[in-house]
Amino acid sequence: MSAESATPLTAPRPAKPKPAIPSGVLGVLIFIFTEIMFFSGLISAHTIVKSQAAGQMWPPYGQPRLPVGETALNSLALLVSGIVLVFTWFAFKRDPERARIPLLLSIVLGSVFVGFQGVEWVALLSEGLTMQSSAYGGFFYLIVGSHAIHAVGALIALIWAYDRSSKGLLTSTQLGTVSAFWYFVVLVWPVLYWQVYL
Amino acid sequence: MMRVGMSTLLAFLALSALPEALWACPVCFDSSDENRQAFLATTIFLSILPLGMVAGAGIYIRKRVRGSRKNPANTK
Amino acid sequence: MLELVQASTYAADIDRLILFIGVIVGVWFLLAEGIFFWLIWKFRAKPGERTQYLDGTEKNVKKWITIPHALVLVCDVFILVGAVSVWYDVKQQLPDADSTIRVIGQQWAWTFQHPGADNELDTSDDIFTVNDLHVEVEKTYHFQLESRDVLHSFSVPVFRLKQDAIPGRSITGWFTPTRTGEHDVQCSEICGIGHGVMAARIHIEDANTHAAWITRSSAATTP
Amino acid sequence: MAETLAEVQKQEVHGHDHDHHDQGFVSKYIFSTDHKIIAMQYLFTGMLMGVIGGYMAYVFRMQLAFPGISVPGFGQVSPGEYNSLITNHGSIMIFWVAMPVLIAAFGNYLIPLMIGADDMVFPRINRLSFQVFFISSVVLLLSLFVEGGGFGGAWTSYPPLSASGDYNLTQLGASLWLIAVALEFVAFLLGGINFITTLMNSRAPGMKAYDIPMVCWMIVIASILFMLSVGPLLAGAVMLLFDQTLNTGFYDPARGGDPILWQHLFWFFGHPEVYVVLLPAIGITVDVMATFSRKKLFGYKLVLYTAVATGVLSFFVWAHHQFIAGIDPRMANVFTVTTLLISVPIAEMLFVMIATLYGGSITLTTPMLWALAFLAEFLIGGVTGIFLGASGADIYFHDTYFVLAHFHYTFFPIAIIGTFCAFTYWFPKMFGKMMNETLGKIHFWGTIIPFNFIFIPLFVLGMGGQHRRIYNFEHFPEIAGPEYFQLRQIATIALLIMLAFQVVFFFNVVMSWWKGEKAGKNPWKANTLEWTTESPPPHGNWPVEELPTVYRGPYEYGHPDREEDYWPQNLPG
Repeated sequence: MSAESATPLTAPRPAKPKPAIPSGVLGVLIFIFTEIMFFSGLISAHTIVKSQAAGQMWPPYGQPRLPVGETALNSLALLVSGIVLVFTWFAFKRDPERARIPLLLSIVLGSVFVGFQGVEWVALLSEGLTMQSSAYGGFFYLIVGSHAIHAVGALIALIWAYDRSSKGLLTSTQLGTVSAFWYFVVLVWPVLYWQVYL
Repeated sequence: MMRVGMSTLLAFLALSALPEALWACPVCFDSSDENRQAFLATTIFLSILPLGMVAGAGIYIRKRVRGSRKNPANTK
Repeated sequence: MLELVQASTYAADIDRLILFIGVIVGVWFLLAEGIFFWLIWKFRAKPGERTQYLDGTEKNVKKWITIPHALVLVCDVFILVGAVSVWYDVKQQLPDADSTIRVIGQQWAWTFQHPGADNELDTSDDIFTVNDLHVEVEKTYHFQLESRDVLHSFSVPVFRLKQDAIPGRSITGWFTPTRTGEHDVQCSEICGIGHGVMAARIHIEDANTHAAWITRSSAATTP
Repeated sequence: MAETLAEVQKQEVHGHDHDHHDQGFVSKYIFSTDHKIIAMQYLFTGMLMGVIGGYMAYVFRMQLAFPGISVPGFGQVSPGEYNSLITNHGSIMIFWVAMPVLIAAFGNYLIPLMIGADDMVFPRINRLSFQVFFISSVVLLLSLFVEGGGFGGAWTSYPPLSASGDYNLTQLGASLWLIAVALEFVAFLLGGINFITTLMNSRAPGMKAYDIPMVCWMIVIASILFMLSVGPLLAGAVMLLFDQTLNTGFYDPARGGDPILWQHLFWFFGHPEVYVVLLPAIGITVDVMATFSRKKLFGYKLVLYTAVATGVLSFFVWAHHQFIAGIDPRMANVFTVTTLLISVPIAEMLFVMIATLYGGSITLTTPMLWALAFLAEFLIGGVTGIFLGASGADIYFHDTYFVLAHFHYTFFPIAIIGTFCAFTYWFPKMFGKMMNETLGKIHFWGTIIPFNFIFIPLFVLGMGGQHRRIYNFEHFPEIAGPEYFQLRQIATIALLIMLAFQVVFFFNVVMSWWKGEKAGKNPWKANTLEWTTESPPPHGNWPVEELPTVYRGPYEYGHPDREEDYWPQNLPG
């Protein structure tokens, strides 16, 4: 061992700073930034294609209208699920045990949203709106489908968190990581709803 | 950082010094106006968004770090 | 150097702009490389000599960065003015046309629709040619650029002109040939396996030859 | 690939690993979560892909200089094969060589070592990143051998050509190519999350923001740029893939789509991507230059801020690739302004590099030669970019060989010179042996001189009006003259010479690895933390009780308060 590489134990050792954001949460945040850009790309594409639709007919002639009202109600379920998750966080801070029920509620509401969206898809498909039928249909399934994949992924993560919490193993970083992603799924939805449905 | 600001300022000055006529577009009659505006809007949107996000995150982290230095108990 | 003739009104402008940029960046380039190699030679390792401890924040040292920095910015502004004025002239304004042609790209050939004797497009006497564009010298042309399948790019190097053709759109541009001759038209946007053979010729003719060509072609295409 | 690497490495690392409990061969080298092993996997996969990309360049350059001949080692080149070769050469060199080597390999290897961490924050995500990358390489190579051949629509893959098998005649190849690129992006997304988080959260105690070595900063800034720019392209890629496979019409104007849309999304990523690979290369050369001129970096904050400014501006310049693509001509004016502006921070970075040499004591070792060559050659790439950023001149230069020569003068210094610079500089750390200097210098000159003879003629050809991606110029009478062919032949022969000299490099690597001189901990007398541990570093990088603490910046060379001309970051006092 050369003298240079060893730090004498007597030297004042600066303290290792505590990270501003825990690594797990930070990683998910960076990932969310990328995801936001992904959805921005989709929305930009949608805006451009919509803008040049023939005669400004959007949706194009002969294509079914989207169920604006029903989906608005359904979106409410998703938003409430997000709000419940906020309460979960504060409950967890006080007592991890108490966080389990709001977490479950949040999962159920999220599942309701995803399930109802699925029902809506089946109905629209039978009405003749498919990815191939027009750019309108293509973008609808692409954007809403991308969101659905993220929602399902986030739900699986939430269920995993619930599983850990029922075993008493859930840490606050884990809950923060998982809920950060669910917040993203919840908060990006109103934007998509505004762009695609309205 | 000041220098970047100066560069931007100079660029804006250079731009505004160019005659207004440069914004005329006699060859633009082939595609619809909405389409051109959509391209412009999404260009601005896509370009600004990442910078806004990073700036926001940067400011937030700075605040957290400052806050934890002042009051280490806070971050626990 | 390979010389390429200037055959349109704006070819000389573009060449002048290129030369102008070339001089500016050339000076910068030679200066930077010169100082760079001089420093390498001047400060080569000599035994026993200590290096200077400069961290570049002192004002009198920092000026070696700040001054060139400002100069680069000034040069940029000059280049910008030159570039934008040429761009405006070529792409953003549209002088009145003596004649309008249509250029249609498809895999892998160019179709040219000439207005024919009545000098109007989309009439019965239009002359369609494949891979041969006939224009008259000193006449201002508008072209409408279209594509039937994929992206193509209409490029006439002697005109210094280039514009992509996009399916579903018609893009308008202009040129005024200034000297007679026969030159290449290239496709400069990859368009499939035949991209390399998508060559056309542009025939720039004087008034008599062009009129004779119109008569000849009209006779040939009249049903 | 991983197996051969692992086999060679086994003898190497094994000696240092006594205290480490014995893992199986597979779990240790193929499914390892150690950042150094993953870095090696990236490095060697990247180099292998580089050899493939070089072979492709050889084949199509032969076809261009001697049209119609049967190329030795390939045979007759058909137009379809030519298109496929140039497309995949471009994709491989950017996505499978520059990115994995500069960012993933050196980022993985250097970031934990240089900031005094024992590993990445998410080692398993790191491993997953390489696995996804490896699959993407396999998919790409597979796409070359499917029915119809590899994709031939250029690396930019503009639809409608890329969107339909009717147009590109390589239905399956196009889809596989796109899937490979998308997977590759996913791999770097995973890697990028790791780099950014690691730099932010696992620095050694005492290491403040301005004590981080420049190469780490640059790789992380590049990762941030990548993460923020790749999303829209992924969205576009999904749409393109649906167009190809599900017969949707996102890019089909006949069905309400828009072909320009792809260019919009592609270049939003495509231009920041240039800076994604440029910044790590600049970081590497800055570090090497400081070490071998024994000088403090001239303006640490200046370099950092200009890098950030470059990153910011890079989001505003991308439409300069589309000047003549049918976008609104007024947009071109705005993008000309921003494009010329971005020359300022880049120029400033180069000025700082030049100023760092001032007052130094320069030793021309092989890594230093590479670093200096980076600067000298990149300057050419930089100044020729001004012609293309100026919209008026771009009307003529767009898609000519001038563009091609320009970006090779940027990408070659970045990807090839930068890689060799980093590789020769950190080779002693990676493998514990010194490289042979004589062979290294022969390789250096044998690469740099032919390189200029390849691309200077191409500048001239571009000015003469020769366009890109044309497999045989004999169809264009004006550019088929003998003086044109002479220039093409000069370029091709120079390429052959350059490729031949790469043999020296591989010979040097093998020989030095096998029986090179032992390197010791700090052969270059450098300051940064990676030189304070064993060469090669053990698992965990430092023994736990010896994890370093940082007391000063990374570039304290020639400090007046110290007798030696260097002052390692971990020394107290």
